[in-house]
Order: sequence, then C-alpha cells, then structure tokens
Amino acid sequence: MKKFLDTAIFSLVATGFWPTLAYADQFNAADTAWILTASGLVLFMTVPGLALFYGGLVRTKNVLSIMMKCFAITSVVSVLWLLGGYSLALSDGGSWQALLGGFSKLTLATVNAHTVKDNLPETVFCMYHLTFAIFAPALIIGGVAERMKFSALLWFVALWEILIYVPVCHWIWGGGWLSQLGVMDFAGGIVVHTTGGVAAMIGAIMVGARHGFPRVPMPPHNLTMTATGAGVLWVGWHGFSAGSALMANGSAGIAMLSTHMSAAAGSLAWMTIEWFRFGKPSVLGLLTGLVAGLGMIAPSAGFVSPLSGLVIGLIAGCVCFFSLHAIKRRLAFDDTLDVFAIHGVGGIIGSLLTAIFASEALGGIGQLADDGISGQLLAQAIAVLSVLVWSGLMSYAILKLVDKTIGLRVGASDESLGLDISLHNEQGYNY
Amino acid sequence: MKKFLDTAIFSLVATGFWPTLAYADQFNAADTAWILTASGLVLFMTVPGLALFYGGLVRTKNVLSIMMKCFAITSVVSVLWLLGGYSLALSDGGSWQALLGGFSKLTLATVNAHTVKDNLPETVFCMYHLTFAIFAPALIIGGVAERMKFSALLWFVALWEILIYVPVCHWIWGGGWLSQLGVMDFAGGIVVHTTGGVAAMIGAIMVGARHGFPRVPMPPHNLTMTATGAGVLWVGWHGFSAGSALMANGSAGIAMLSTHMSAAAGSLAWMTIEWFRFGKPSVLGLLTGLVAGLGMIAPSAGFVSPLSGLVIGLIAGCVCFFSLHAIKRRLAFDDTLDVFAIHGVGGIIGSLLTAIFASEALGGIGQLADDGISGQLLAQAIAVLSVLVWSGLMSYAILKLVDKTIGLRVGASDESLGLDISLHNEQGYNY
Amino acid sequence: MKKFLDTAIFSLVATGFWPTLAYADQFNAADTAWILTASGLVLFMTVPGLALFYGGLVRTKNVLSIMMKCFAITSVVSVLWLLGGYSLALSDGGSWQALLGGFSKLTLATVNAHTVKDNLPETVFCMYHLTFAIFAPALIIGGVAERMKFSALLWFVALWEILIYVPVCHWIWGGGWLSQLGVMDFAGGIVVHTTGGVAAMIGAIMVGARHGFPRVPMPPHNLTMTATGAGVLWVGWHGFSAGSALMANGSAGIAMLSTHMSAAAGSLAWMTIEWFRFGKPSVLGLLTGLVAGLGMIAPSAGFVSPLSGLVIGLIAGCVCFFSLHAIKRRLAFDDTLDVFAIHGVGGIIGSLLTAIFASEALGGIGQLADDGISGQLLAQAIAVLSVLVWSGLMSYAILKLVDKTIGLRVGASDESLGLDISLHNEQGYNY
Amino acid sequence: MKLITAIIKPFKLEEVRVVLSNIGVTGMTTTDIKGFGRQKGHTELYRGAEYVVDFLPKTKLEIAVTDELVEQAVEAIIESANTGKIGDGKIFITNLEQVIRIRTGETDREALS
Amino acid sequence: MKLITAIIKPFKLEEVRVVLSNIGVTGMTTTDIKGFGRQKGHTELYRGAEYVVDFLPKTKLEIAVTDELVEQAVEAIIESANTGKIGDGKIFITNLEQVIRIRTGETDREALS
Amino acid sequence: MKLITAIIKPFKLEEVRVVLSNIGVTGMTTTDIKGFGRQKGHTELYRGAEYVVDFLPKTKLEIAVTDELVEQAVEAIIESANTGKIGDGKIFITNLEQVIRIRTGETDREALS
Ligand SMILES: Nc1ncnc2c1ncn2[C@@H]1O[C@H](COP(=O)(O)OP(=O)(O)O)[C@@H](O)[C@H]1O
Ligand SMILES: Nc1ncnc2c1ncn2[C@@H]1O[C@H](COP(=O)(O)OP(=O)(O)O)[C@@H](O)[C@H]1O
Ligand SMILES: Nc1ncnc2c1ncn2[C@@H]1O[C@H](COP(=O)(O)OP(=O)(O)O)[C@@H](O)[C@H]1O
Repeated sequence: MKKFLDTAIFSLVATGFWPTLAYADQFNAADTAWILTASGLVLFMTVPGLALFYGGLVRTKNVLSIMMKCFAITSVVSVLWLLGGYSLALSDGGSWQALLGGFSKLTLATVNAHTVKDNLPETVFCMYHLTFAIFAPALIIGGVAERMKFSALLWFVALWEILIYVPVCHWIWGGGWLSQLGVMDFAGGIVVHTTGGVAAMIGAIMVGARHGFPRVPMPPHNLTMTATGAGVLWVGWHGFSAGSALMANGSAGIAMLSTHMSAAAGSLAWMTIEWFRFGKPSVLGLLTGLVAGLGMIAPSAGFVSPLSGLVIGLIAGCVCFFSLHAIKRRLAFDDTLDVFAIHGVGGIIGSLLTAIFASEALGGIGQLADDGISGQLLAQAIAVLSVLVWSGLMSYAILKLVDKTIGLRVGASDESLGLDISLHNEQGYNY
Repeated sequence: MKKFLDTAIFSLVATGFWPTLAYADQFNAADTAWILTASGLVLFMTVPGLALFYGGLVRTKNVLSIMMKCFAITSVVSVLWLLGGYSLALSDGGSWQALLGGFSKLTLATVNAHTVKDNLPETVFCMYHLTFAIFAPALIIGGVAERMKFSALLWFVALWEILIYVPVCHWIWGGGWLSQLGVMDFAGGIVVHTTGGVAAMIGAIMVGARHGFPRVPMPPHNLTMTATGAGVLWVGWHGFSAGSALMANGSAGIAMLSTHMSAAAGSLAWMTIEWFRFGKPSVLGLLTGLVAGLGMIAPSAGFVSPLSGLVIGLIAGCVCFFSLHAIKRRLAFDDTLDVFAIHGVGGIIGSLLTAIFASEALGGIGQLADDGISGQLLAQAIAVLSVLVWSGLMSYAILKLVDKTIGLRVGASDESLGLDISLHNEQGYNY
Repeated sequence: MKKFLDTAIFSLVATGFWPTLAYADQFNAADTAWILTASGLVLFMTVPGLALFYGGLVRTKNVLSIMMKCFAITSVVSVLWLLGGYSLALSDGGSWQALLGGFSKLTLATVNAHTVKDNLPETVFCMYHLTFAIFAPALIIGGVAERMKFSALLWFVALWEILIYVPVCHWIWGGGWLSQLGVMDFAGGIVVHTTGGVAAMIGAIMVGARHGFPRVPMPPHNLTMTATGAGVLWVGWHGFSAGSALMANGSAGIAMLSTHMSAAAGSLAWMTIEWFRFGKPSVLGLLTGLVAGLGMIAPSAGFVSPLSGLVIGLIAGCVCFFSLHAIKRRLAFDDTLDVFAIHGVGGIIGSLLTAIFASEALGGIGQLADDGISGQLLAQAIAVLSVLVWSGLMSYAILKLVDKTIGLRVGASDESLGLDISLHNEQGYNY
Repeated sequence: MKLITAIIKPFKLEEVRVVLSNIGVTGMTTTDIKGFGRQKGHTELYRGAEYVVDFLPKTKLEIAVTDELVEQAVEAIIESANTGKIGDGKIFITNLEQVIRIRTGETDREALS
Repeated sequence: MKLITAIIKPFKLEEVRVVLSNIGVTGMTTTDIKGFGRQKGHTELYRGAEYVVDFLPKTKLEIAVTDELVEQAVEAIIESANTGKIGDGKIFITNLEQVIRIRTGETDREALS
Repeated sequence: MKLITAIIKPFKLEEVRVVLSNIGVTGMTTTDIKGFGRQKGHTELYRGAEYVVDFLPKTKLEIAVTDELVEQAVEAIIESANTGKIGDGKIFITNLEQVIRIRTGETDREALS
C-alpha cells in the first residue's frame, strides 16, 4: 500500500485497524526490522529467484544470457533509482504531484541515516521500493528470451524504468492522480505486474518469434532449476506482500496469509486442470499456477481475508491456464516464458477483483474509493486501463527507437549458436 | 514452545527469564517482525530446501517427482490449515480441549488483521504454525520416494495431516493433554520429527522396497543439489528453532545458538566416524550428521545451554549414524532417504534428552513437569510413546485405505522408466 | 561497527545520529529481531552461498570437495567459537584488553537467555559475530582449491581462526588497540576481507599451483551454480552490512543502500571494462565485479552516503579488474578463485577509502580518529598494515607447520582423479 | 549390410530423422559428440583468461541398413543435413558383418526390418 | 578380431557386464546414446505444448574380441539383455583389422588379453 | 581409408589432438565414454552403502584417415596418449568403405582433405 497510506491511514487507525502506529517523526524500529528483512526477500526474488526460474525454462545454450540479464537489470535499475528514480517516483512533486515526483531527492543527497519517512528510516523505505523497481523490468525478459540482444535490452530497460515504472509508481504509490482516485494496489498488481506483463507482450511481438517457433519443441533445459526458483519466489513473495504493509503488524500478517493461500490454490487449480485435461499433472504446470496465484493476489494481498486469498488463487489458476493456452494456440506471438499470460492477465484481473474482495462483507478492509464496489471497480478499471495503454505505447516507442539505432535482435546464426557463446563467450556447463 | 507458553509463561516471567513481555491484548511489533521472518524461513525449509535436499538424493529419473511432492504438499496442507486444521489444532476446544481444538476458527473467518494471539497478530501466529504443518508431512516422502503414486501420496498426506499432525500439535502446543502433563517440545521434536519419522517407516514398509533394492546401487544423482538443500535447511532451521520462542528475545537467541551448535557437532561427529571407519569422510555423511543434529535439538533448542546443544549434536551424529547403519544392514525395509533413522530416532532420543539437558544444573531453564528430571523424563516418555503409537497406527490405517482404493504404488515398468515421465510427462534435464 | 560502538556511541547519540537507543541493561526487541534475521543471512552467505559460488567455478571432479570445505569450516569454527573464540575475541580482556579478550565467556557457560550485551541479548550478539568468524576462513579455500588436502585444511582453519581471526576481531571490534586508535571497520573490510584475502594468497603460494596451470584451461564447470551463489551472496550481504549496525535503524538502512549501490556499480564497472576490452561482457565478469563491490564497501558501509557507495563500487570494479589481471599475467601464483585479487585488494583499498568517504562533506558520518581525513587515513593504514603482516606471517607459520606434519597437498594422481573421489569417495553428479 | 555413420549439426537431427523414416529406415542411434575440423571453434573468457574451444558440439547418427538402401540413405542425409556452411559434417560407411535383434534373435535383413 | 556393438536398455548394463566377464571378456566401452526404432517414445508436456519424444535413452556397448569368442559373446549378450519387450536393442558385428594397447604397444590378441 | 578409434584418458585429449594436427590430420570426433578393463575403478560411499564403480571415464577419438596416414597416426597417438600406467586405452582400426563430405558431396580422399 505504501505511500498512499499517508492519505488513508487515519480513517483506518480510527477504526482500530492498525493497532500500533506511533505517528511521530521518529521511525518505528520494529517496522524497520521487518522492512530491512523484506527488502532482502524481494531482492532475493530477482537474484537468484527469477534468474533460476527463467534460467531453467530456456534451452541450455541460453541459460547464462537469462541469468546475466537478471543481474544486469538489478544493477542498472539500482543506479538509476539512486540518481533520480526514487526522487521522481516517491518524493513530493509539488505542483505536478499528480503526475510525477520532485527533484529534491536526486542522487539521494538529502537522504541520510536520520531522515525519516513516516514510520521508517527513509533509507529503508527507499531500499524497499528499489527492490520492486528491479523486479518489474526483470519480469519482462521472459517475453523476449533466447533472441534479444543484451545491449538492446539494457537500453530498453533503462528507458522503460524511467518512462514507465517511475511514473506509474508515482501515480499509485507516490500520491499521484491514481492514488487520489482511491485506486487500491497493495503490492504491485498494477505497478509491477500490469506494467511488466504488457511490456513483455509488446516486446515479444516486436522482437519476433524465435526461429523454429512453434514447430520445433523447445523444452526447458532444467526443471529442477525452475522449481528451485519457484521456491525462492514463493518465500521472497512474502517480503513482497507482507512487506508492503510497511509495518510489522496484523496487516502484514493478513497479506502473508492471503498471498500464501492464493499461491497454494493457484498451484492446485492448475494441477487439477492438467490432470483432467492431459491425464497427468506436471511440475511446470503446478509451478506456473503457483506464480499465477502470487501475481494475482498482489494488488489485494493486505486488503482481503485469507479465504478470499484462496478464492483469488483458484481464479488465478484457472484464468491464467486458459489465457496461456489461448495465446499459445492462436500463436499470435512468441511470449517465450508466458509473461503476459501469467503476470499481465493475472495482474489485471487481480486488480479488478480487488474492488470486490476488499468488501467488508467478504472479510476485507473495505473499499477506499466512494460508492463501494462499483466505485472502486471504476477506479481500478481506470487505473488498469491507463497503465495498460501507457506501458503498451511507451514500450512500443522505446523498442522502436532501440530497433532503429542498435537493433533488437541477434543474427540468425548467433541465435542458433546460442546467446551464451555469441553474446558472452561463455557456456553454462562444462561437465 | 508455542501455545503452551500460555500456561507456563508466568512462572518464567516471574523468574526474569523473559525480559520483555507486554501482556496486553496488543501484539508486540518486534516479535511480529521476527515471526514474519521466521515464517518465511520455515517455508524456505520445504520449498526449495527439502525439495533440493531430497531431490539430489534420488536418481535422475525421479527428481521431479520428489520436488513436485514437496510443492504439492505445501499447497494441500495450506488449504487444509485454512479450512480447519488451524482451528482444530490451535484454537480452544472447550470441553474436549484435552484432545482437540474447537471450530471457532474454521476457514479463518474469525481471524483478521486485528485479531491478537498472545504477543502476536493471530494471522502471524497462524502462518508460522502452518509452516510447521507443511514440513512434517514433507519429511515423510523421503521414506517412500521413487515408487509411490502421486495421487496416493496426496490422499495420504491430506488424511495424515488431519488425523495425526493436527491432534498431536494440539496435544502439545494447543493446550491438550500432553501439554497439561508438562511435556516440553520447543520446536517439534515430537510434533514434527517423531510423527513424520514414524510415518515414513510405516510408509516404506507398506509401499515395499524399490525394485533392485538393496542389490543394485542407487546413488544420489546430484550431491551439489543435496548440499544446497542442506545449506537452506541449516539457515531455515534458525527460523524453525529461534522462531519457536515466538518472541525476539534471549530465548530465541539461545535457541538459535544451541541449534547451530548441535548441527555443527552432529556434522563433525558423523564425519569423524566415517573417517575412522571408511578411511574417508563423505559430503553426504557430513550433511546427514548436520540434519541429525538439527532434528535432535528441535525439542530442546530454547531450553538448554549452547554447550548442551553441542553435546546433543554429538549424540545425534553418533546415534543416528548407528541407527542408519543398523537399519541398512538388517534390510528390514527400504526407507529410501533414511527418514526414520534420522528424524524418527533423532526426534525420539532428543525428546527424551530434553528432560535431562533442561536441568538448571546444566544451564537449562529447568523442567516444567514435577519431580525434576525423572518426572520430566516420564512426561516425555509418555508423549513420545503415545505419539509413536498414534502416528504408527493411524499411518498404517490410512495407507491401508489408500492401498485398497487407488493403490499405493506405480507399476513396475513405470518405476523402471522413472516417475518423472510416467507420472508427470516431464524430464528433469534436457541438456 | 560492532563492539566499538560502545566507545563512540554517545557522541553519535548526542548529534542525533542514532535516533532510538534505549541504553538500559534491557535489550531492544526490534534490534534483536533484525539481528536474528541478519545472523541467518550471513550464515546463508557461507552455506550455501559461497559453497555454490566457489563450487561452480571449479572443475566437475572437485565440486564436492569445495562444498564440503564450506560446510566443515562452518562446523569447526562454530565449535571453536563456543569453546573459546567468542570469549577471546569479544569479552573484556582486563589488563591485556588491548591485545585479546578474557576467559570469562569460555564455553559460553556464563551466557544465557537473559544475558544482555548493549542493546541485544548476548546470545544473539554472539551468534551474529559467529557468522562472520565462519565467513572469513571460508573465503580462503578459494585460493587453495582443487589441490589442498581436506585434513590439512581443517587444521589450518582451526589454527587460523584462533591465531588470526580472533585477535584481529578483538583489536578492531572487541575494544583492542586498533579500536582505541579510532580505526573504522563497519562490516569487516579489515577483519574479514583483509585477513582472509592475505591468507588465501599465502596459501596459494605455499600449496603451489595446480598441475597444468596456467597452460591448461580450467574453466568453471557450472556457471549457473556460480550465479546462484552470487545472488545468495548479494542478498546475504545485506545481513552482513546492514546487520553490522547492530540495530534496526537508519544506520542499518544506510549500510544496506550503500552496499547495494556498491555491488551494482562494481558489476557494471567490470562489465563495461570487459565489453570494451574483449568485445563481450561475461556473466562471470559481472558477478566478479559484484563481489568486488560488496567486499570493498564492507569497511565503510554504514559510514558513507549511498552515492559514495556507488563511487566505491566503481572503484572496486576497476581496481579489482586490474589487480586480477595483473596477478594472472605475472603468474606469480595460482590463486585459484582469485581471492586475493578481489577480497584482499578490495578489503585493503576499501579500508583506506573509508577515511575519505566517511567525511561529512561527502555525506558520511565523520571520522572517528583525530585530525579528520589524514588522521583517519593514518589509523586505517596502521590497521591494514598490521593486519596484513600479522595474517601473512601467521598464515605462513601455520601452513609450514601443517606441511611438515601431515602435508598440505594431495598426490599428483589424486589431483588428476579429482578430489571428490580421491578424498571423499563420492562424485558430484550421476546423471 | 552397411553401417552409415553421419556426423551432423545437432539442430538438423529432426529433419534428417524424418527424411530417413520416409525412405524406409526404421531405426537409428544418435550420440552427442564433439567434433574438430575445419570449422573454427569459439573463444571463451573466464576472468580474463581467454581460450579457444576447438571442439564443437555435433550429433553422430548411426544407421544400419541393407545394401540396397545405402545409396538412398546417403543421399537423404546429404540433402537434409546440408546447410552449405562449413562444419556440416561427414558420412562414413563401413561394412557390417552381422546384425542381430536382441529380443528375437532374428539376424540381418530380418533384424533390420 | 571383431568389434561387437550392442545397443541395450540402460538398466541391463550391469547384468551384461557380469555375464561377459564370466566368459572371459576383459574389457568394454560404453556410451550413453539415444535410440530411435520401433519402440514408441513418450509424450512430454510443457505448459500445454505437448510433444512426442521419439528418442529413447539406450546404452551402447563396444567389445573387441578375438574371433573365437564372438559367438559366445553374442549369445551371452542376447541372453542377459533380453527382456522380451520391444526396444531390447540390436547387435552389430564389424571386422577389426587391428587392435593396439596404447600402454605397451602390444597388438591384436595380446592387446585384448 | 581407415577409421582409427582410440580410447584414451580424458586429460590426454588436448595433447593427442595437437600431435595429430601436426602430422596432417584435419579432423576428428570425440565422445565421452565409460570404459571397463584391467584398470580398477573406485569405491563410492553413500550413507554407508559402499559400492565399487567399475566404469571409468574415458574419451573415445574417431579419426578417419587415408591409408598412407594410418601408421603415422597410430604412432602419434601411442606416443602422446601413453602414460605408462594401466588404463591408457586401446586403438581399434577398421576399414572405411566410403567417406563423404555433407556440405559438398565430395568423397573419400577429397572429403578428408
Ligand atoms: N577425419 C575425420 N575423422 C573423423 N571425424 C571427422 C574428420 N573430419 C571431420 N570430422 C567430423 O566432421 C565434423 C565437420 O568437419 P569440418 O571439417 O568442420 O567441416 P566440413 O564437414 O564442412 O568439412 C567435425 O566437427 C568432426 O566431428
Ligand atoms: N537400423 C538401425 N540402425 C542403428 N540402430 C538401430 C537400428 N534399428 C534400431 N536401432 C537401435 O536399437 C534400438 C532398439 O530398436 P527398436 O526397433 O526400438 O526395438 P527392437 O530392438 O526390439 O527391435 C533403437 O532404440 C536404436 O538405438
Ligand atoms: N575388449 C575391449 N573392447 C572394447 N574396449 C576395451 C576393451 N578392453 C579395454 N577397452 C577400453 O580400454 C580402456 C582401457 O583398458 P584397460 O584394460 O583398463 O587398460 P589398458 O589399456 O592399459 O590395457 C577401458 O577402460 C575400455 O574403455
């Protein structure tokens, strides 16, 4: 929920929802302890979590290129966040606050050990948000895996971070126009999954399909690696969700429970569908349902009851299963690791469902926008739609620019040789 | 120590043992921060910790089937916990409180962000205990690996969870009859390791030995994976042990130190024995001793001095080494990954040793039952014995039922082909 | 900064730097929660972090021997720490306090759940420091990998821990003579990286080069394993750095941010240099730069601004790149995994740079020694030099002793067969 | 009978298999191998230690055929495995004295049908 | 001398090795291979993309023997590798012109003893 | 033409390759194999279950050469692969009826140049 708490917190406190909150300009050490931990957990999701999850899914000859991208993105985004990303996303924008943050925190020069942001040292707040700013673009590489140039990807991610992630983060968590509408996004269903999912789809289309797709089977080269990554994601996601309470309290607890239940239900749903449809349940299916559950609960994790979390997970498993198969069958594009079908679709549906499941009647904390479900649904729809369009259009523009300048894609023989050798002069394995 | 603290805490507080405890109906944010973290750590033990540890020990053709089981168990148990497990294990059972909890928390409908359980938000308490409820049945799969049907396992685990884990958890941590006897089980020596270890033995016997056992060598397919899993288990176990204090205090610190020392000593003991007996120490030996140390200290972690932790670890390394070899030699049954020899034997011996090492004379916190060591030893013996019998009999009954209905075991040709392909249509590796 | 806080804290508190500090003989539960977590994170760095990072870099036939060493070192050091290491390093040494701690905490007999050390339960303080005492010798094995005897290594590490790590830790963090000079070492630039880096160099020289080095290429056998380990190191390092504040506060936040930025900048610097020099950036290069950044920021993490962290990372990437290539080219010795070039050089340069970047003018917290930069530089230089000489000489002496008694190195045919089989009768992989 | 051994580029395997099936070849055996030849290997880089990897991954195909199928099979392989680029591989033909099917004990022509 | 090449099911290797040792075969060489034949492969599933894996893991055994041992060796292999199920594999026999032991330079019969 | 098949110790591969290149061999194919012979394997230990691993990792080298190169090549291999210790391996020579270069269709001598 992040910064938006500022505006909403008092009513919650008044209703007794947040039991302990010392609203001085002193930070709370217990909350700090938790968010320091949660920062580590969310970083863990990208390196090595996503690196393993994605790395296992590609072919042997491209495994390092995927892992390399996860690490390089982490580094590039971190530097950008320090230089200006944080300031533009999460500091006060003054007169253009509705659209973007201000310049007062550029290079973090004005942030030091005794700067406090609400209940946390600002350093901790800044670090925690950075880990989200890393995870979003890292998601995207799944859509363009096994063929995109490394240099092109770095340029794309740098521009994407500044032009898409930072503003959207500001709109929703930095006090921008969407937060003013009362949009609810607890842990990034819109800010992370919708932005990233849409960009992956655009990327997959613009970079083009891998040679041989879909005729030649391109099975994962190491599913134990993918399973390990999924385990890391599951654990790390507790930092992602429960950390988004920004406090060590019952809201964090609810977020952790709901998220956990959604993941569990998502995995069981996917597994069951496969079992009925194909006769056997697959590991990859179960793990995919797990991630779908984690993605779909993101926007509502701390707002809904654990039982609602379970229901959301069931929906996630079913909806994402069918969206994935629909996309695969229509063959419109080669979204290599199905980022749009899972994170895009999941984030969007989950953001809309938030309006419903947040209802007090369903054990939620209630809607933030006026007029209950319908009002909230409208707010969520506006948010999803504008972010969808913004991320889609801007991703397209950036990719076009990069394509015109340095080119998006490696040559055919480099692709056939594998990106590990052709781009990095290395091989994953020398047994 | 968990819920049982309720009954014992005041004497401890009176003796100054628990330095900070605000006993209001307000939770403690610092404790919450730690238990949120500890929940992540214990989840981490199962996915991917145990999945890696066990996965590396089986043959290539069965690696996914083991990992799949770890994930699926996590999901199934989570859903059961929400639906009723938590309520039956850890809520008040009213007139049958000695035997089982009540129905007031079914579906967690009455648990929300401001429900408090002692010093924690109840959501956090519930989540933390869930991670234990997951780990116990996950242990079992080591006993029946490489041949048990996936569907049979799921049914078994679901029934086992409700009929064995939940009641035993209630008896000891939920205020049931064993806790009323003063039984001490800090982090699950009885609740987790004894229940799981015994079930694994019964499972191994009833499913029958793998084809070729013990004539054909079936070496681990990837010991680096097993070592990675052991590292994760070691780290995660700090959440398991130190988290069981349910507070961020010196008791948690003692639990962490004792556990760590037991693991260290267990690994060195096993290594040394191998070195003398076989001329060379093996990685797998060291790691097995490590896990034995972790298992044996579980019941006493927060009750004993770090030096006692070391001694317990030494005992664990020696005792489990010999129990494993005795079982292997008598060839009574094919406990594939030696779950009973390590967790069963370790948990049982450790639970009995608790009565001794908890003595104040040895730097422990003192016994909880009357009459010092002898009284406590009696209480522990009663607990171990009744749990052993309960888990053994009920496991047998469930397996019998499953066998009669859907069958426990895959066919011979499926076993020879490997469970990954025969049950899941997948392969671990496509290099 | 650790124990040395004792002497320096009051001025900092007076200047408002440490916003919340309850200086009673009661521990702070929030700080405890964070340091419990941080202990887990630093343990995670060694097992499985370093085990994976190093394991992936050696050849298939030696992978288990490296992992085994990481685990065995963890166990051996833990036992030594309990028996006497902690007492000698971090308890009061009375009249010889300048040189070594006292005997009052031998076997931790006087440490229990209600012993408090400043703001933490002493158990937690002891455990946290133990994880550092483990990591330092574990670093060393990278220098002597693929040829040193396991028994010789264990003896070396045990003696090294007592004769080098423990005194140096006391000098700087235990109130010894270097801390009295005002030497600044936030998270072990001197205590961990300089001591370990130098020992690795001496070890590499005395054990001698691997057969075939440098003629025969000996490429890493599994870079995905190394990348996974690097991810674990990155995450774990947040416990290493931010934990070193020993509190959950803004200083921890600064340490985490600066460390993160240094890692990011180090990886980008190395990547960029490789890109220019070799035409392609490699994964291993990026990861090496990452670790260089993490190592170099260690001494100053909590003392400098995030922007300075970034600059330090850039320096780390460049300096370590050139030191590594210089050593490789001069071929003076076979520091197998480049421990000296990265941790030794990084730790030393970083410790000197601390004097500069701690300046308030650069956003740091100010120097602790008199006379600003120059005075601090002098203190740092004295510390680095004396530790360098001490670790170098004593490492030499220990290795000489071990060589004379049991021999340092395996035979040529064992080396060619691989240490996994020749020392441990096991193989990493049986696909 | 002859044993045709073909060294081909790995990604051509599927194509070659289909073509051979079409002309009536009912079985074959493949091995992952590394080849050295005129095709240059690539450079690898490890912490600045650059070195050349001379051996390239290839696939070896072994096909036992009756004499009358040899020519057709060779042609089929050449056609389907050819990319026109260096490194396409070689075909070796050796004489097979006997072929036996383990399951049935059938020999030669029967064993290959 | 002859070179006997046998394609067998991997789990039969140990049995075959023992039987061959018993009749006096002193050495052999094995390779992990993938075979295609009448035995049907299995279906794999990846996120709903089902496809058939035609190549099955087999083990290739190469045994150089003196002429008088050939028949016995072939029989031993057939007996021990036979499961009666499709996919048991094939035996190929080719002529060996010369055998040399690298260590000693011994040739032919001496090299094989 | 002949096909020279040499089983050697893996760490000797690079040396052998260089020596063969020097005498004019332009190509070769290598396979990771496991060999069983007079050289004893090692014991492995898994949780107390000790067992002997009989098969040792070796490298198989296949080199197609024109007849006049055979002798020289064999000598070169013997010299460079010899360590004087048991397990150095064997060389097998078989007759090659035809060699074809896939890329060009060239045969025999041309295919090998
Ligand atoms: N004389 C040879 N003996 C055995 N294998 C060879 C020989 N020459 C080439 N090969 C194999 O054929 C492959 C392709 O040969 P190469 O010379 O690179 O290209 P081309 O086939 O186009 O002539 C090599 O990688 C190697 O595996
Ligand atoms: N013509 C052939 N050439 C080379 N290898 C073959 C041939 N036919 C079969 N094989 C090998 O023998 C194996 C078994 O053959 P298959 O037809 O499946 O069953 P069977 O041996 O019972 O006839 C195959 O997997 C393949 O490796
Ligand atoms: N009769 C054989 N047929 C096929 N390969 C053999 C035979 N004898 C030995 N080999 C191969 O040669 C290798 C070395 O043989 P071995 O008897 O161990 O030592 P040496 O070569 O010194 O006689 C074996 O590992 C095996 O791969």
